[in-house]
Amino acid sequence: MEFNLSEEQEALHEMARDFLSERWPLDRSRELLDARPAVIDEDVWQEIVEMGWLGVAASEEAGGIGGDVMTAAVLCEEAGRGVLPGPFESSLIAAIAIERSGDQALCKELLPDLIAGKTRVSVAIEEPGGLYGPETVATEARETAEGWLLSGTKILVPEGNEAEKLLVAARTPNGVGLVCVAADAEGVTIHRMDRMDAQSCAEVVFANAKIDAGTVLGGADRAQTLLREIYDIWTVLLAADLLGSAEASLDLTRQYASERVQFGRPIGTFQAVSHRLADILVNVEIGRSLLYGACLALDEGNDNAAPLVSAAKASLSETAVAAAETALQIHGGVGFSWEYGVHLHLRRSRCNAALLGDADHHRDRIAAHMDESWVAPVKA
Amino acid sequence: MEFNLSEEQEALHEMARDFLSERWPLDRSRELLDARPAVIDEDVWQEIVEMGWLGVAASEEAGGIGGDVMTAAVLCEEAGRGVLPGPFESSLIAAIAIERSGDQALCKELLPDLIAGKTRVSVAIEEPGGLYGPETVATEARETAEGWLLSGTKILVPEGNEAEKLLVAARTPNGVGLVCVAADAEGVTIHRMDRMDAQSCAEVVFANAKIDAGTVLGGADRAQTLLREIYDIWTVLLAADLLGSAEASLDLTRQYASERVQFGRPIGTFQAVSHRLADILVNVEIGRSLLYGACLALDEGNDNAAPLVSAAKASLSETAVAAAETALQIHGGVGFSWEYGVHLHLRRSRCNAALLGDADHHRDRIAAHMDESWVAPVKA
Amino acid sequence: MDLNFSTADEEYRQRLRTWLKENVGGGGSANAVMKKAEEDSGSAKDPLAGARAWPRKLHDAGYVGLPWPKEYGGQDASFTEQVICAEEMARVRTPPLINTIGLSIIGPTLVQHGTEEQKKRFLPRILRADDLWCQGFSEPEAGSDLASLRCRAEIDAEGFVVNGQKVWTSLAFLSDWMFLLVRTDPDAPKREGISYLLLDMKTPGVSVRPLRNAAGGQHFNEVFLDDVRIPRENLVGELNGGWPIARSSLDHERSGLSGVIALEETLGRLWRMAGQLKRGAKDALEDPSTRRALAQHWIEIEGLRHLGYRTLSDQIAGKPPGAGSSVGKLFASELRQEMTRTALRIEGPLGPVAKRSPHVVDRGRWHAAYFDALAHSIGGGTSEIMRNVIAEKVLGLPRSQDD
Amino acid sequence: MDLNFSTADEEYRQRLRTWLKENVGGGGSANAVMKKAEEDSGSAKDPLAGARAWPRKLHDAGYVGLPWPKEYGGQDASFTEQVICAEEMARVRTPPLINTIGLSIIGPTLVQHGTEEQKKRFLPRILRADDLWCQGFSEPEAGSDLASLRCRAEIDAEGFVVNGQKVWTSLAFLSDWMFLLVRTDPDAPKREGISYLLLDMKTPGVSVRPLRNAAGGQHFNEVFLDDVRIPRENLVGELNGGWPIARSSLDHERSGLSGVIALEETLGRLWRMAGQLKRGAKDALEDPSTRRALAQHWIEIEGLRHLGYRTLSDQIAGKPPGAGSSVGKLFASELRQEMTRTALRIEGPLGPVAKRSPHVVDRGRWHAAYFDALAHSIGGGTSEIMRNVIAEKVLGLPRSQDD
Repeated sequence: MEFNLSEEQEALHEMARDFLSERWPLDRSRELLDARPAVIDEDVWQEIVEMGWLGVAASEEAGGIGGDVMTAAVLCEEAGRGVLPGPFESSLIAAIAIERSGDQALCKELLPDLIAGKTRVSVAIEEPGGLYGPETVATEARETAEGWLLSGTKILVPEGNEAEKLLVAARTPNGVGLVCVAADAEGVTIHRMDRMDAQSCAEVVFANAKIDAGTVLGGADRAQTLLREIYDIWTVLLAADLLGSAEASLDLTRQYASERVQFGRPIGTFQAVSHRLADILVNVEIGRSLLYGACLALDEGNDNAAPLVSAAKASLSETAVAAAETALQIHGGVGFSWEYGVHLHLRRSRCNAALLGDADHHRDRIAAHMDESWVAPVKA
Repeated sequence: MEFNLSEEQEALHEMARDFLSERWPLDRSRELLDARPAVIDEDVWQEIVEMGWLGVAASEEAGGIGGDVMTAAVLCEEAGRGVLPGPFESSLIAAIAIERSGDQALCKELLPDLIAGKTRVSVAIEEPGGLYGPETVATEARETAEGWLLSGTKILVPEGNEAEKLLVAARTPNGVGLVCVAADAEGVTIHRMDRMDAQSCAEVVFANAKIDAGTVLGGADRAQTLLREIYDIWTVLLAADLLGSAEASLDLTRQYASERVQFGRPIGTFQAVSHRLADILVNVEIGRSLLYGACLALDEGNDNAAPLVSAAKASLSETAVAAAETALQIHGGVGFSWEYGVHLHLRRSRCNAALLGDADHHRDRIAAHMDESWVAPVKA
Repeated sequence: MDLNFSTADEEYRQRLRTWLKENVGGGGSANAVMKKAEEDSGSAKDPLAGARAWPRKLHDAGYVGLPWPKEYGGQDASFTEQVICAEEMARVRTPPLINTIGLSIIGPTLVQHGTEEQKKRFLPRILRADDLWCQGFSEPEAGSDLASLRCRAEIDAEGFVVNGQKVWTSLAFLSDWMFLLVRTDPDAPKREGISYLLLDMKTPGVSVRPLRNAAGGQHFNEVFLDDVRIPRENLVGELNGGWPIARSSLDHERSGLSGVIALEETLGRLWRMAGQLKRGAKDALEDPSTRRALAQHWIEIEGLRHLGYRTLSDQIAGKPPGAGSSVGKLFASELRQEMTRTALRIEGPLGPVAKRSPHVVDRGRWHAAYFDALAHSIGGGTSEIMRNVIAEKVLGLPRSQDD
Repeated sequence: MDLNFSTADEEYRQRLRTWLKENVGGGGSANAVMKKAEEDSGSAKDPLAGARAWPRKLHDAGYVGLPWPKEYGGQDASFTEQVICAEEMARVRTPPLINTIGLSIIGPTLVQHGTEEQKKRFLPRILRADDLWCQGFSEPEAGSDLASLRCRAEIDAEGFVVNGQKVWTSLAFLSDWMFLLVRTDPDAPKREGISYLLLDMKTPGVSVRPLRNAAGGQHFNEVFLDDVRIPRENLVGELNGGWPIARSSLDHERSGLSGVIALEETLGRLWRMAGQLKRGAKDALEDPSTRRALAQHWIEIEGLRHLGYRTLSDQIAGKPPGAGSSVGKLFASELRQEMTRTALRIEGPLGPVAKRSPHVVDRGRWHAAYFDALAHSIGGGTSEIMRNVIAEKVLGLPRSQDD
């Protein structure tokens, strides 16, 4: 029985943390807040590509490392801790989607270039309708004489402006699934958006846009399951990012509270400070446990994975925001200065908390799961 | 502009507090927890009657003092602080209902005896259907050849076992209103209930029970308004009781925290203690302000009274329970001993918080008010 | 209990309403109002002319400096008149006053503690926004623990020579004067060696460096003081007697009632936003949790309003101010935060969208409001310090040895 | 990561399940199980015979004292076997063990710190419930601040003479033995003059007075010690070395996983209750706030379960126990409270109804559960003390001088 990171994962964890703290100091992220939307430095991006991070969860044949969701989560946690801008996470999700589609053509044509940083692919799921989740998708793909055509609007598409291909969640005759569209296809209009944390994203409008491969990823049989999987994996990777952010906020504050002296002693000796931090530590540990549980369930193909994914997202969304707000509060005036990095974590965690479903959405999803399948007291 | 207690009310306040702390020490209430249901000592009851508390809000012609809702609230606050058992509060409500009905016969026949402690009258509103509020009443009064007959079930009727007459909320051909029934009338069955805080109450089942005066209080015109008024007044008096309870919990804890020494200093110097008490003090002050606002609105016949009543009830329900839970927690082992009185306030405030609508019910009622009449930004 | 204003008070309110209608109007933007004030005044050249013209216009009409003595340009107004004035101005959303710090902090402090010369010299210029002021209290090592400040002054025949640094100084860049605390007796216990001084910002040795805040704006400054000379006559109160004056400075706050009206307006916006934002076929307001959250804010705002009435009523009756002020400040600051959190919750999926992006909600106002509200619980005494004060001063709990 | 148990572990689980099925059954009440155990044992006369027979039966089958050495009657079981045992017993809800304090606190302490004679003398009798134990730590002036205890022992040739008072002593009335802390060096710093002793409750000078608790039950006692003689051989560890042993006593807790199953069962009850209680035509479960509150509890329980897996996994890998234990304890105790609050919220209008009244919900079990849960955050270290420990030991924040 083992329920923690493997040695390889631990090593990756450390390596990623060291890399980012050296090559991507908080100062860079803060500077990018002014250069809206944030675009990562090309040289750092190349190093990330070369380390193989984009293929961390892709098979070795496809040029990947062959890790599982848990391994991908390790990197996303560090991306959160280090406030790393895109397109790392969106590329990672795109690679996972393509590989899991089992579409040989796509895997051969697109995946190696994606992992090698030569082609940028993003994933478009959220819509302006105010709802979360694949079952609410309104964008529609129809078969016509000219092939498959796509219509609808997506918002908050990560790096939608920089992507060359888009994997788009759409309602198709084979159920809801992902279709692949070239960003420069006719009928595709892209408007730049950005987020509170300056991450680049876009509104993408499809007006009878032609679908690339002419079909839905995974084929009729698997399309819907695949989208569900991608939704869950993306959600859990957001949770991992939130965990990294929460820990970074806690670390900054723990350090500040140990050093900052007021009333003749370090402020960390006041219970108004120390007990708040203790409560955050507790929630961080609970959130990390849920994250591991959700990753493990996804990697094992456990039926129970979906509610655990929701649990991790709900829990860490609230914990990361609370950790960042507390950090700001305890840092006092210093925390509110632009130069100090605390607000970067507040911005990032606020965004990630809302993406792919806020805490209430995921609680509702768990309640629906309880309705369906939760038979209460387990008997021998 | 005056928005606090008048001098007369202040004097009554002090007088009531002195009386109860002398004649009704916490020990008596604790003893009554074993003598379920709690029945007040006859001699103390007689003194309360002689001081005219039952008629504090009744006119002088009826043998009352002629005070308003605010004055009644002053006494209920002290009843809460002193953990005074019934039938003080139920008698007070009954007297207010009878007087406000304008029913001359009833006022002449019943009110002086009620105020003089000769006849016990209680009020039956809540039903087992799980809903709160007069609009949800299922008990029904029908006119038949034999007169008006009442059918339905009431629960948690305060001192239902000891009352000689009951004012019962019922659906009538003239809308929902109060009807008066003799407790020993045919078709009335009374089962003893009691509450977590050992207050006496009853389930009362009416099976074609004959209505006393043969009509609805206040007549067809006023019946529904009267019931609404009584509901609001009772709610606000529960809020007053909760305020007294919250303050008593806070006082006990403030005193204990000032004296109890751990780790070489009074525990009240630890922020884990002092900040929790500061937060409760803040909520007590907010709750008191809302209570005064609601009483004033009721006494002035303000249209806006209902949401303010709900605000006071919602706010003080949560504050009183939090104050009692905090008191228990901060008192540590001592608080959990039977001999110490903190748990009496926890029991009483838990009961009063649920009666006539919990905090969520009252928030829903406020939201409905906002739907209807709340035009947001006031312009000049 | 009686919540009515007197007839004279109601007449005062009517006159004010009429004046405001003419000079602010129903929906005039702050810029338009200030522009009109500037045109009416005919002033020019000064880049702040528009911003100064508006408080001058108000002053000419008799609606600033209400509680101050007439001899220094004040109105000697009654307490209820002050309340009415605060309420009515909040109601029509008058533009902010550029001389707020002067009007609400140093002005009242000088009225109470200033010498006759100081009052004559400074008060009229504060009222007419001729002088703008900033506050020099916080230092890098003295935030919550204000009394541990290190900025020090040597005393010689002509006055003080000040060296040190101040931080989080709002508007220092625009200000003509600063009131500040300096340590004048390093050997005394820390609260007993502090003096309260007035500094002309054009004095040699003063340098100001802007600090950017977390929301991206530039409200704060650092101020460096390098052998800065302050004449003796600019001492407020006694030498080494600055601490209690500074405490009372911090207490000079506007009546809480105008804050209530601002919160009520925010709630109105929230309610409308929730009624408009879609969740599929429904709107956000159909979620019972959202309805309850907004109803809870309604409750809290009413609580604050009625707490204000109680405080006011006590003040009119000449009773000592009760727990109202510190309680109201703490509660309002937490409520304001909670309301912006509710706003982000209602925005839901659109919460991350930044201003100027397609689909942004309310032009991104809630992001800014959120940062502001978080900052508010730090500026002017953190919520933690407020709880300490309530625990000790209101509840009478024993004071811990360390503050 | 790998969450699977080994084949041997799974076989162990199967054997245990079979045994439990035969000896506990699916829905047998605690009384029935104990009654059966008593009949099987054939013992009689002792009023506690039934209560003792059950742990003896478990012991005969090899399911108590799992981690203890075989030579003292233990099982030398592996860590995963302990986990499986805790899980399976919680799953079928085995009756409580009358010798829990012995099994979970003093037993492990003696295994670790006892002399060879102490182990031989006491451990087998604890396992078979021949001796029942109580804990003498708290005193009237030493609650959270345990180290300030005053109960003192004079030392002479034969051993100790103890005078003082203990309080909140659970089950002292039934107990044969008490382990207690006494001050043996009044001049040493407060944590350094404390010794850890074992006291035969039949010793002259011991008197027990029951205390009633807030919920009305009688779990607590006061114990008065008046010139009580304790022989030298009943000292555990070094003279004046009792403090660290007491700290480790408090850490001997069952695996958190059995607690998780109890919480899960409670959530199941809540869910069913909410589905049954009517709000007019609807049931309480149709209120989205109620659904979210229950879903939140589901999340928290899963969090606690997976935290337990992580702790377990680290322990199996031989890593030092991380933050898991104190974190889990604090979280579980708050969660348990919050769940009973949710229960009272779901009861709604029927919340006040006391047991044995018409319309009472679930026979009033939630009132009792509520009081229990509140008490739980005080017994065995308040939540405040737990937060101090986490802040200092886990977060490494500087320690305040005063504890």
